[in-house]
Formats: sequence, structure tokens, C-alpha cells
Amino acid sequence: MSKLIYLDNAATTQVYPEVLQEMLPYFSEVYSNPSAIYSFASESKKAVDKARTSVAELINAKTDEIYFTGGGSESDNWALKATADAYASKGKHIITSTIEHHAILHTCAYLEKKGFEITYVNVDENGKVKLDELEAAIRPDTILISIMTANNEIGTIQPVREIGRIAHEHGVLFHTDAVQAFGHIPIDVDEMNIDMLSASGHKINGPKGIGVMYIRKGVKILSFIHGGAQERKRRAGTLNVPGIVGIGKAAEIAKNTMAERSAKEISLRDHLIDRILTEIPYVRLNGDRHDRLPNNVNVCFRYIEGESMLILLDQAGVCASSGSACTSGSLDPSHVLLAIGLPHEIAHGSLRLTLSEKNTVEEIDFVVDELKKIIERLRSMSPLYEDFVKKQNK
Amino acid sequence: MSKLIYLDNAATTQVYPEVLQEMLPYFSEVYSNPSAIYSFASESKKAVDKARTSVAELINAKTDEIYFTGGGSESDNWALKATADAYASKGKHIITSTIEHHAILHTCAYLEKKGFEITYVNVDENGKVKLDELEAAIRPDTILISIMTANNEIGTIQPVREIGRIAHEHGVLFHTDAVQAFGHIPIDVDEMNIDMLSASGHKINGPKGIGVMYIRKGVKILSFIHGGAQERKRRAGTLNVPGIVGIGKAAEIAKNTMAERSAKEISLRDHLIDRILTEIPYVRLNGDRHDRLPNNVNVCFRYIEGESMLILLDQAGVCASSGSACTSGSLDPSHVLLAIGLPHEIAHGSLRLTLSEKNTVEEIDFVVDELKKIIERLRSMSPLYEDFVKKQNK
Amino acid sequence: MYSEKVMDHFNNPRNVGEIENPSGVGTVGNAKCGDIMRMYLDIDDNGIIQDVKFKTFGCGAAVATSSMATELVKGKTVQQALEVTNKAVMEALDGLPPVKVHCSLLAEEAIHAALWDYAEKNHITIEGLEKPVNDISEKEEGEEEEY
Ligand SMILES: Cc1ncc(COP(=O)(O)O)c(C=O)c1O
Ligand SMILES: Cc1ncc(COP(=O)(O)O)c(C=O)c1O
Ligand code: FES
Ligand code: FES
Repeated sequence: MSKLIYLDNAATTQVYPEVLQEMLPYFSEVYSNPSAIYSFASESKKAVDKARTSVAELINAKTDEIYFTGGGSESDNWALKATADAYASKGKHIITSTIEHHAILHTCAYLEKKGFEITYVNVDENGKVKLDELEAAIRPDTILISIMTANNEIGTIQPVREIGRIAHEHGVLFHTDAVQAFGHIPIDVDEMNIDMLSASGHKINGPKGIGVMYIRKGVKILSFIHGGAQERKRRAGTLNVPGIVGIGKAAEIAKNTMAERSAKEISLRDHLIDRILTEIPYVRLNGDRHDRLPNNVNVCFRYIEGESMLILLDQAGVCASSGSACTSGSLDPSHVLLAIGLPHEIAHGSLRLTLSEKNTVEEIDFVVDELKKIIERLRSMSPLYEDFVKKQNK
Repeated sequence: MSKLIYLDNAATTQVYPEVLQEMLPYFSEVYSNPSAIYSFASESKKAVDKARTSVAELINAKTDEIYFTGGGSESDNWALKATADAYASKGKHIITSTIEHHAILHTCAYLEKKGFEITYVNVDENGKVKLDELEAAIRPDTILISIMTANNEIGTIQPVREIGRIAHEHGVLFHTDAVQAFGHIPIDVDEMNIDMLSASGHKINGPKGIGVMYIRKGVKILSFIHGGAQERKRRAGTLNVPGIVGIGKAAEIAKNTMAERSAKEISLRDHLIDRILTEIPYVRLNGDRHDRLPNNVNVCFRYIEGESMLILLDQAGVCASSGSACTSGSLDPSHVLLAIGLPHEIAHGSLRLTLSEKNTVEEIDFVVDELKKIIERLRSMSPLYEDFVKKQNK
Repeated sequence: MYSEKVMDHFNNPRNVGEIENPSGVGTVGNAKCGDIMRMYLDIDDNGIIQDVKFKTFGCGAAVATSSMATELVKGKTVQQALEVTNKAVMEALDGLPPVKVHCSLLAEEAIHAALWDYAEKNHITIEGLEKPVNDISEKEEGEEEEY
């Protein structure tokens, strides 16, 4: 098998050819600035409006509650910093979880330096936020709860509906980082009591560098990027028309194909999980077995290290990722794996495989077969495995 | 003439077909996240590195002093807010000018609310920053001077070199919003003592939604978008590879064609200015006649209003813009036109025509001919013109 | 990300394995990043390193530096082995990415730990050899820049 097997769809996805097709006219033909007054501008304005509607429909929002940003990270920064700014007089306490993406966690660290107090709610061993802890953390000065819809590493889907209910029962705003969930699982901002939501184009076969921020009408969040009067004066900057058209088309496709697509992904995912768990010893599945993103597999192989695994997988033509410290550039393994209670040395051996509906059973089988050889090889040179075997033989 | 005559290149430009061509593979083929470890990622990483080099070369920067952002507005916000954050302990005073883009001015207004003090240096009647006023405004607690390289409305090029010299003589950081100048006129960050610089892809026939921030090595600016470790930990978010490739290619072309292109634009521009000034009465050129962007024409026609002009020009197939209050959505005419001393009623009649080297003399002549009819028509229905004529006839 | 030499040593690591009854064995780990390296030495009566084997739990760079380190010390005297620094290992591998420099320290320390064990077993002191630290992350310099 010499074709590339791409199993890193949680990192980024291919822009669907039909999405690119839709974007193409807006680069060199209909290149107008939609804010201008002439009729050439109305063509790109119309395209932006259409995209906004598609995005709104995917999460049951109103069209004018959708704002376009430069990506998921910007949306997360906006949601946290500008809410903090706007509601600081009400209170300076924010609740989030220990397994959020760095776009949330590092922003929280920044806010802490600015005098805000952050409570990081723990998760259980499957990565689910502890609702009792969450509720108990709410104080009179709590202005925001930010909990992700689904985790990017271990795929656990959070009880968003319950979190939204708790937040609103206590009169606290609820933001959710839905970058991994948007277009992959059903989201209804009304039913789920979501006040703000972040999403990103390139996680749903749309383009990179375009994000979405949903802001419920009435939420008094300020601007994060100040300047021109675009996006009803809430997000300055010339509109990225092709990017917006792209995320709109991707959202439209995501809505129409969600049921079928996730059924296919779940069957591939479960096949992959089942084969790994039964055929490779000393392995552990991370994340919730059932409340799990349709395309996410995350496992830890004991006694080996993730980066070495990735390099050998790469040589077999497989693109994957790991939460190993060695791949993090920061000397610490993934904070998510630590948060679900894994010790460092086990977190080290983590492997994330995130598939798409375009993968095949043959590809999955090939990956498992390769993986078995790779694990064996790496264990044969692991001092930890040597110790383990010696102890066993005693 | 039924073809569109696009004279709003200061608002946004066409993505050059050769720029789009270069971007195309990075949407659906080489869609990898450049931060990943597998070899599929190194292809997009290489493309990003190349683009960074092209951008750096255009302004004589080092490659690792270039950071990619989501646009010019983000770069401006980053430069101001994160410098303010980083240097607040040194001082809380910032100097800028009265004619900056809103991405600067509204960010300054935000910083004022956060306890920073901003001095807005005035400009002369041609829109040049008053250097003596600038220097006199510097205080021991001044941490930043932010003055644009060239103005987006009236095209005036600022004495950036002198500003940089003054800033550095006083040990103050110098940021310049070069969104309009980048790729249009020569910029050398070393010679000009520029510490930070903002630029945007879509003003140089690159894509929308991608910007550049130059940060001189040693400048201790913080992150503005927190999160992942991209861009040497300074700007989080999955890299917008096609956008980056696009701005890189656009920068490369801009560098190679600058001399020839601006010569052509200047000749078109001067032809346009000359015909307007000699053939239409009661008109005034805004901005400096010589220190002026090669593609910028900005004039005020007395006794008429800009939006009406734009609609009639649009009907003739001409895309243009105006600093009229009626087009601003804010009931005030352009702050730039007011800053150069124009009274409201004159600022109202402003027209900005920003051309590209693809325009022709025929197009320019067509526009002037149409303009003459339009001005005459609008004046014939203007009560101000009626008053003026009556006064004249007395 | 890695040089060809690194990839070569990662794909075909030299001297992987164990030595029964080694003259010295050392295991070092980087508690920060959790990687572990074990080095076995077989040293003859003349103080010449006759054989060397390693096992490593770590990234591509860790595997490659262990492999290269074993090549560099094999056949050398104990004194010469002491001179195999992480810099020497990195140079022999045509360099490492900056974030991976710390992995090469592991190899140097593993050799030192094995030599220390050899010295202790034989009740000798080796000139210039310091008692190895278990956690080499304490020895690292290079502050991370914070933004
Ligand atoms: C001088 C100036 N600064 C900043 C900007 C903002 O750039 P962008 O719209 O790409 O965010 C513009 C363009 O609108 C500009 O002309
Ligand atoms: C959960 C989550 N939040 C935020 C982000 C950041 O999105 P982006 O890289 O588009 O800025 C990501 C993706 O990396 C993510 O998975
Ligand atoms: S051993 Fe962990 S980064 Fe090299
Ligand atoms: S007259 Fe209508 S906006 Fe000015």
C-alpha cells in the first residue's frame, strides 16, 4: 500500500474539491470587498450572506448571530477575553475544564495575570467534566463557563446540554469550544443553552484561516479585533470572502451528510478500536467508549514512546499524532492525558488516529497490521519493557 | 465601455491568477498541517518557509521576524495591545496620528479605556505627520509610536525614516501600519528603524484573511492570540497554508515588479489627477502631490455628496469609494479628511480612485468623461451649488 | 525534521540489546519528559570498551543519539569514552532540531552512568567522572521564552 493513509483529521482536513470549487470565483473574479457600495460588491456580499446562513443552520442559530473570524483560536480568545472585559464589573471568575484546548487554557492563564480567577474543573477517567464539581464551582462573581463540546485528543463528547442548563440556572454565560464537534455531531445552540460557540473551517473539510464565532443575541461581549465596521462592528478586518464561502459550503455539506458520514466513521472507528484492543497487548483506550467523536481513536501502548511510533507509521505511509511529551515540544505529555489520570510514562505511548469517511476498512486493517509490527519493534528496544518482562519472569 | 473599471484597489485587489495558481495545491492536495511530524506535513511546511522568506525579503527583514496573522487589522491590534501589555511597567503612553486607520484608532480608544494615554499627533494640510509635534510628544513613559507608512484614503506617504530615527533616538519602539504601503513602495525595516510592521495580503493582489506582522528580534511583545505553539509560540492557530503561500507569492511578485508597476501607476495617476484638476471646476486634490502612493487619487468636488457620485459611477461601471459621511455609516465624514483641515461639507464630496497597473489610459479617460457628466448632474441638483452660483452672480 | 543520519540511526539502530553480566550498566531518565535510556558496557582488563548495547524509551532523536553514542564509545578506552559529549554525538548525527538537544544529553549521561557503575563494581575512580544524576533535566540550561 503506497498511498498515503491520512489519519490526522483532528489536526486538519482536506478541503473538499466541491468546497474549493465554490470558493474559486471569489479569488480572481468576484474579488470585491463586500462592504463597498457598488454592485460588484453585492456579489461577494451575497455569497457571504449565504455562507452565514449555512453556518447558522448547522447549529440552529440565527444568521445575525454568526460572526466570521480568522480561526478557532481567534474565536476562543475572543470569547474569553472580550467576555472578561465586558463583564468584569459583574465579576472576575471564570470556570473551564482541565482538558480544554490550549487556545482556551493559555487564554485563561493570560486572564489570570490580568486579575481574573479561573476554576479548572476536573474530568473523570473517560474525560467527562464532573458536573457536580462544575456546579459547586459557580459563585456569585462567576461570569462565564467555557467547556469544550468535544475533546480534540481523546474525542470525549461533553454533556453540553447539562452544562448549559446548569450555567443558565445560575445566570452564567456559557461558551463552548466546538472546533472538533462542529459539523461532526449535532449541535443546537438553543436546546443546549449555548451563548457563544467557537468553530473552525479546516476541521470540517473547509479552508484553514477561517473561523466562526456564534454570539447569542443579547450577549454584551466586546470586540476583540478593533477597527473597521465589519461584522456589525464586532470583528474588524476586510472579510475573507473565499474563506467564508468555503466554511459556508463545508457547513452545508456537513449538515447534509452528518448522519450517513458519522455512521460510516463510527463503524471504521469501532473496527479499529476493536482490533487494536484485542490484538495488541498492554494497550488502553483513552476517552469515553460511547460518548466519543465518530472519527476519534486514542490509545496508549505501554512501554513505548509516541514520536518513535509516529516516525515508523510515517514510513509506512500513515499520518497520525501523539500526545507524547516528545512531540509536544514542551517536555510534558498532553495535559488531557494527564487530566484523565494517566501517569507520564503511559501518556508517553499515546497514539491518536482520527479518520474520515473517506478511509476504508482495508486502510484500517493495513494500519493495525503495521502497528503491530511497530509496537513489537519499539518494545524490543525499550528498557521499560525489558524491566517489565524480567519482573514477569520472576 | 461595458467592462468593469475597478478603481478601488485600496479597498481590496484581485488575487493575481498566478498567485491563485500557487495556492491551489494547498487546499485539497497538500492539505497537511505544517506542525505535524509526518513527511506529508513537511511539504506544507516548506511552502510556508518559502513564503516567509519572500515576505521578509520585501521589507529587508529576517525570515524569523515574520509572523503570519489573519489580516492587517489583527496585526494592528496585536502590535498595539500586546506592546501595551508587555511594556506597561515601563510606561503607559503611546503616540499615534490623527489619520491612522480605524484598526489603530479604535484599538487606541480601547487602550485608553484600559488606562493608557494616547497622544494623537496632527498632520499638515497634505496629511503629513508633524515631526516637531511628534518629537515633542515623547515622554519618559512613552512606550510606542505607531504611525502608518502611507495613508489609505489620501495616499500620503509619511516620513517613516525620520519617525523611526526620532523614535529610536528616544528609545521608543516604532510600529508602522504598512497595509497600504507594503509591496507598493520600498520599505526597509532596518534603514527605517521599524520595530514592528503590519501588512495584509489582499492589498497586494494576494488573498484576503491573511496578514503579516514583522517583529524585530528583541522586541518583547506578547501574544495576542493565545493557544498552540505555532509561529514560535507567538501567534496561535493552525497555519493558513494556502493564504500564507498566497501572500508569499504576492510579495515575491510585488518585489520583482515594483519599479515598473509603480512607474506605470504613477503615470496613470498623474494623468487622472491632471485631467480632473484642469477639466472639472471647484475641485481639490487631497493628500501630498508627490509623497503619494503610486495608485492613489483623492479629490473633493465641492457642492456635491460622495455616495450619490459613487452610485452614478457604479452605473457607468466604475468602482470607487468616498470619505463622505453618507458612505461611512457613522454620520461623520472621514476622520482623515477632517484631520487635513477640510470642513464637513467639502469632505462630503470626496472621491477616492485607487488604480492598478492593469488599468489603461482609455479607462482613465472614460472615467474622467463620465465624472464630468456626473458632477455636473449632481451640482445641478445641489442647493449648495445653487447658493454658490447665486452668490457669484451678485 | 531530522537529518538523514538521524533517520538512519533511528531506522537501523546499532547495538540495540542487552549484555549479560555487563562490566557496567547505567539507566538514566529525564523526569521532565519521561524518557529513559539504558547503556550496557563490556570493558576488558585494559579498560577498553569491547562491547556496548543500549535500550531506549524515547523519541527518534533519543534512539538515534543512543545508537550513535554506542558507535562512538565502542573500542575506546574508558577515558576516551568520557570525552564523548552530547555535542560530539550531535555533530556526528549532523545536528538535531533545537527542541531535541536535550535528548542527546541522555546519551552522554547514560554512558557516564554505566562507567560509574563499572567504577563502583571495580572499586576504582575514573578521573573526571562525576556521580551521575538520576534525573538529567536538572542539568539542562536553556530557558523557554515566555510570550
Ligand atoms: C492602513 C490600513 N490599515 C489596516 C487595514 C486593515 O486591513 P485588513 O482589512 O486586511 O484587516 C487597512 C485596510 O482596510 C488599511 O488600509
Ligand atoms: C478543540 C480545539 N479548539 C481550538 C482549536 C484551534 O483552532 P485553529 O487551529 O483553527 O485556530 C483546535 C484545533 O487545533 C481544537 O481542536
Ligand atoms: S526523548 Fe523525549 S523528546 Fe527526545
Ligand atoms: S444624506 Fe443619507 S446618509 Fe447622508
